[in-house]
Amino acid sequence: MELIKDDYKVSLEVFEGPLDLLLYLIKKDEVDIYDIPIGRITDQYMEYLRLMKVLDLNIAGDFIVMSATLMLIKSRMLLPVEEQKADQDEDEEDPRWDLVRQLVEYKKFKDAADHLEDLELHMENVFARESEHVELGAPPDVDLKDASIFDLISALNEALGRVQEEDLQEIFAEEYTVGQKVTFIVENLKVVSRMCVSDLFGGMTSRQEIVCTFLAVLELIKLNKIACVQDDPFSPIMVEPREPDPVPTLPPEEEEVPHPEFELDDESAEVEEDLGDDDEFDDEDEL
Amino acid sequence: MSESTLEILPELKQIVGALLFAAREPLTIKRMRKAMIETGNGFGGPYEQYAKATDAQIEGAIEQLIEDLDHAKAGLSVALVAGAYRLQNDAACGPFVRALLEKNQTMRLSKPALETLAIVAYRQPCLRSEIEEVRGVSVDAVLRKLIDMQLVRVVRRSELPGRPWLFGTTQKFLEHFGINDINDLPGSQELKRAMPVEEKKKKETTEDLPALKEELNKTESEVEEDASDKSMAALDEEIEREEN
Amino acid sequence: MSESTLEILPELKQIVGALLFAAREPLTIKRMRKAMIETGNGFGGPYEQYAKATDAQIEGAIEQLIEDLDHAKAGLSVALVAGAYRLQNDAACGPFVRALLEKNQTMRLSKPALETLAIVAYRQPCLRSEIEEVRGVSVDAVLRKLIDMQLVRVVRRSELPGRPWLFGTTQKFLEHFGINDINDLPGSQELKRAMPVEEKKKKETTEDLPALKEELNKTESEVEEDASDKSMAALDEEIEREEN
Repeated sequence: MELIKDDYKVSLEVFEGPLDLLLYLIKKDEVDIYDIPIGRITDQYMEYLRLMKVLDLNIAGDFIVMSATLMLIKSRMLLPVEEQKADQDEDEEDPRWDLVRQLVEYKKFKDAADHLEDLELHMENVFARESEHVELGAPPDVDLKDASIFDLISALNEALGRVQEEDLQEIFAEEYTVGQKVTFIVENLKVVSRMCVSDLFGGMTSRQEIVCTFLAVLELIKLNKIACVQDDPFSPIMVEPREPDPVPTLPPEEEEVPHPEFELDDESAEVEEDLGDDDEFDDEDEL
Repeated sequence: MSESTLEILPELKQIVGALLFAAREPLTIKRMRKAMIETGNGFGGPYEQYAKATDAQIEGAIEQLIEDLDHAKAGLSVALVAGAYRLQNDAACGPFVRALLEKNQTMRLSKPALETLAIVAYRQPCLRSEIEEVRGVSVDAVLRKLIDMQLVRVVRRSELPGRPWLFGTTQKFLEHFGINDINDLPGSQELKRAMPVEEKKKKETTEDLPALKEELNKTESEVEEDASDKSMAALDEEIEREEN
Repeated sequence: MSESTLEILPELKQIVGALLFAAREPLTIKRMRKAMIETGNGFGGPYEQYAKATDAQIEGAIEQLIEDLDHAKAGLSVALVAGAYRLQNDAACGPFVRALLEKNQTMRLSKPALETLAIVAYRQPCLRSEIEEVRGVSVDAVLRKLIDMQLVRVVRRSELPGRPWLFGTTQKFLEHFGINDINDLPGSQELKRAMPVEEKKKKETTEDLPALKEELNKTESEVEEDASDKSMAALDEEIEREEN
């Protein structure tokens, strides 16, 4: 898939990491975090990794490290019980234990982060005196608000699954571009205000077309033009247009300048007078 | 001073409300008390009673104000944020206020940023490597962004080999999330580290008990110092310290 | 929009209180109604009722708010000033507020304020337009605030067309930042303007007049186009008229 231009490479750093992916898979399959079916989860993990490579996402090294860890645990689990024991200390636990501990710990902080998010949402509606509520001046990250990157990749996987057999299509290269699909999505969203991600792929028979469409979705999210919304975990992902940013980069302090031009001159005229008088007053005060 | 225009002596609750309204920033009880002492001493006469208001009385007045504002459904409430009180609008009215101020889109933090913040908040002071251990990814970029946003700050260098930086949350972090104290975060006992990171890391290598003892002694003496007297200068000092 | 976080629908009185609190200037009933219409239409569902609030209903809510605030003795009241409503502290609490604010000179300047100050400090005497050129945003409000804080002052009028004001820093600026002399600021030689602003601008204006005219025409036509939504625009217009 070297057809994809560099401009459309999306860095995964700003998305979730390998632990998120594992938690996602565990939640999706409704398996017990303390008794992870390591073989199945490893296979699924590798499948996602493969898809990310297809998409040419800049996969952080951490994803690769985790896949190595999973492989190691998997191979240890495959050893006969006696050999496991011989291999390790007498009281050494399940080879999955370190990973489970890490996942449980991570999950706690993920929940804590959710709590912070709730607080942030709440504070968005709270203004202190002079309406100076604490605002963050920085532009938003590439942020998938309600659906995770893995939900999106799942949708892609399903769409690709449907055309698995038609790899022949890829011979005709350069048929589709990400730019084209960006336009396609934007135009579509002008007609319908909300559409299902899987419908976006509807009728597509080429893997390249699907991948381009998918990258177009990521690009539009990055540009803050659309949002991916999921009403329930694992329910279909809906694509919605976002309201246009009013004044994107202005620092909060200057968002409202109610009276342009002349006002200041009027005021400063007064100020000047005041200042003139002030000096005298100050002198008097000191006397 | 023109006492003549002030026939009615206000009650503490009123004064607290007026002070919170007029202040440009959250107010500590001490700051309010200081304003009362100054006014009481400056005006004299019946005003002297205000100079004698205690912290407990002021706190009581604030509590009463919170209750009465809630009862009056005036769209306003008093919140304790980062150790100080502030008047703010009811969250339920937020959408209307945003419409008035034309603040339609507010910046929100991304999930990775929130996770990183959560770890810093619970584990502070903490090392970058610790955050990365928990999150399983490199947090370099996110951490830098959070520092730019003034939500995270460098606390100091640690004593560990290579003297890596220790990170903590800022006053702005508390204000942004409307939190009074880090310990108010849910599950903070569970998520906190049992031992300061430096000792933990050191122990992992050398089992350094004497240093821990020393650290503990230092903390104790700091606490003792805090029990200060009540002169105006001391009050000023306390206010200054609190606000830094 | 995150309806989920706002379970409770506020009553008109609450909304009015929150709006008056958050506004930076007195509010007319029409301004409040506009915020309600926008929120009602934007959120839809149960919020639509707010879009239908009449002037009379809003006025009734204000009256109720005035009464309830008075009853609650919260130190706050609503006053009708030059045709618009404003939340203010009870006059009886004034002395306390003054004591608070006077001693409250430990100001924390915002980033935009600091940037503006820096430009004024290095380039003084300088024009507002110059600061805006450097910062790339309108500095009207910030500059006004700095003048209020007595960190920036008007030096004199320039000789340029329209005789715009020239700004400089004050004695208090030096005191606040602990600076002995403006020339002690780091890099001041480098950042200072090579040519006095008046000469520089004169040169520019004579060259740029046709372009400026074109710019002005463009702005006008943009404003006209903006009169799209009828009812809302009419309301806006009324608000503007009322507030002038």
